[in-house]
Amino acid sequence: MQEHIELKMPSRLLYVSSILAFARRLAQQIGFSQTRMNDITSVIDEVCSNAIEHGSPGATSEIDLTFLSNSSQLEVLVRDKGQEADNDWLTEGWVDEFIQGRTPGTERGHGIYLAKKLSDHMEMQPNSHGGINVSVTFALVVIPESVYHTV
Amino acid sequence: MQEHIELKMPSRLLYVSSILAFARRLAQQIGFSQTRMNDITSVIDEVCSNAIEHGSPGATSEIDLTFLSNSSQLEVLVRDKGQEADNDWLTEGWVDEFIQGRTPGTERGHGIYLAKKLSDHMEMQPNSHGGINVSVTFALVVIPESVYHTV
Amino acid sequence: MPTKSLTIREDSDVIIVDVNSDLGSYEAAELRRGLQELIGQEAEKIIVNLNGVQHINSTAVGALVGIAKRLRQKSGDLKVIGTADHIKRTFDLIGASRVLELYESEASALAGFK
Amino acid sequence: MPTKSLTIREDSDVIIVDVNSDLGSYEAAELRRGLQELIGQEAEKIIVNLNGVQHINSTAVGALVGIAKRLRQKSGDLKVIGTADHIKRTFDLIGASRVLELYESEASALAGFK
Ligand SMILES: Nc1ncnc2c1ncn2[C@@H]1O[C@H](COP(=O)(O)OP(=O)(O)O)[C@@H](O)[C@H]1O
Ligand SMILES: Nc1ncnc2c1ncn2[C@@H]1O[C@H](COP(=O)(O)OP(=O)(O)O)[C@@H](O)[C@H]1O
Repeated sequence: MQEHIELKMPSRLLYVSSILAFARRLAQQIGFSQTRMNDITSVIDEVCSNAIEHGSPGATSEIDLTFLSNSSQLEVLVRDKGQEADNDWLTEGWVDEFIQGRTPGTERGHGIYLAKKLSDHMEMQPNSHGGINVSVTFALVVIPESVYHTV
Repeated sequence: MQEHIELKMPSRLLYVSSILAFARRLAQQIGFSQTRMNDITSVIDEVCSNAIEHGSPGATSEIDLTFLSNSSQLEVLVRDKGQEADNDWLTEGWVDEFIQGRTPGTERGHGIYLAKKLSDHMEMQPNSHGGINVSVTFALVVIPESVYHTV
Repeated sequence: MPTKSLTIREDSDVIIVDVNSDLGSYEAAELRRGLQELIGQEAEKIIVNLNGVQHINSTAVGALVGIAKRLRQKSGDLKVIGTADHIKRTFDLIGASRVLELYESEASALAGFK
Repeated sequence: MPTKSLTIREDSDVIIVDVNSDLGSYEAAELRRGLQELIGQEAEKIIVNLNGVQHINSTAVGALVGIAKRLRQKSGDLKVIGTADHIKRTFDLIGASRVLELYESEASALAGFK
């Protein structure tokens, strides 16, 4: 069974930590490990922060998130409205080139790299609003464990 | 400025704690005190749990939440689809009577009372889906405090 | 509850259950199941420690009241440890405090069984 | 950051900043402002303690790298305490570890200034 959650937020960095609190707890409920919960938090932070900082035309813009989960994975979709008329430059090729051109130890430009590294799959695509759709996927490996933990 | 957040969730108790994690952090970011964050968490729990347990026709139903905030208050709206054809019985009068008929120390029937007590305003109204719209409001009293806290 | 939300210890004939996650209706159902299982295994004196809990809803309080009643019928009891203001406030508003005292410490809850 | 997310202490000529909230871009801006204020008040040796932090994003790591560079230009330095695996992993992946060592304890960070 596919579960579907929708979240529509004002495009403000102030609210990112609320999204992360939600996502972290959701990931835990779905069955992700503590380590993977941390990774999911990092990836969603980078993608949402980008949508707000680079992908929103103004303070009154919105970002949309969708959480899709089933027994084998969690997929998170983040959609923004775009800052400029089009984002055609944002092809897979550009992303790969950008990541290769990254200088470790510099102050910015590590977000997409981190999100790619910490997710199992990441895709970025221009959308019809002139913004970007990002999809990040996390495979679920459930370790069955009993409710009780007796010491 | 009125800020608007929308959340659409599967109608499952499993997810309530994720909603609460979101709401708690949001309340903190908006400026509520620790005590009020706890109250807000309790109220949203009771209202969402009712929407899921009493207001959802089946496992595949949904609940919708809206968070509306401005500099003076946070209003949370919770909408369900309804379990039976109509909820016309759910008038203010019924709610008041139900609350009066409550027996302290019994196992169930304290949720609406708790939500009324811990919010500044609460309203329940039948909606066009055959479900209930609940609105709970929390007044915001911001105590200005500097970012720094030197010991 | 996901994993490790309940920890079970023993102190002579008293079973102590430490709850390490917030208690909504979903978690209340699991707590109730867990406590009923203990009762099925002949436990009569149970302490539930809520000091790892920040939030408890009315259904979870109700579950504890129900378990206490069941244990009292077989001359056992349930004692609850809870020191957080918000937990106390929730018990008070619901009226659960009348049937289920909140203890300040494990020592006082244990002493309650003497 | 809402209230009380940064606590400032002093150990002789070293200023120690304890961070008590997760660090996303919003909080990073506030941390940067706070550290710049300290530098404006002639602070040269600063320790940022991330042991109260569960999550840090790339912008916040970048802010710390930037502050370290600025302090090094005036022959001061920034040392960062971070022991959580996920914090270390984030620093490593970004490559920040090359310019900003993560110290295991306050003692070792302080010793780094000697
Ligand atoms: N949602 C987006 N909309 C438009 N441009 C984006 C978006 N996300 C990333 N980018 C572009 O990709 C670049 C690299 O992003 P990132 O690796 O996260 O580093 P940083 O945000 O620190 O610049 C950004 O500077 C921006 O130009
Ligand atoms: N969203 C809802 N839809 C339909 N009925 C509701 C809803 N919320 C509450 N109710 C009715 O009000 C009663 C009291 O609710 P509450 O005070 O929360 O106690 P409890 O949920 O423990 O029964 C419920 O038993 C139910 O009959």
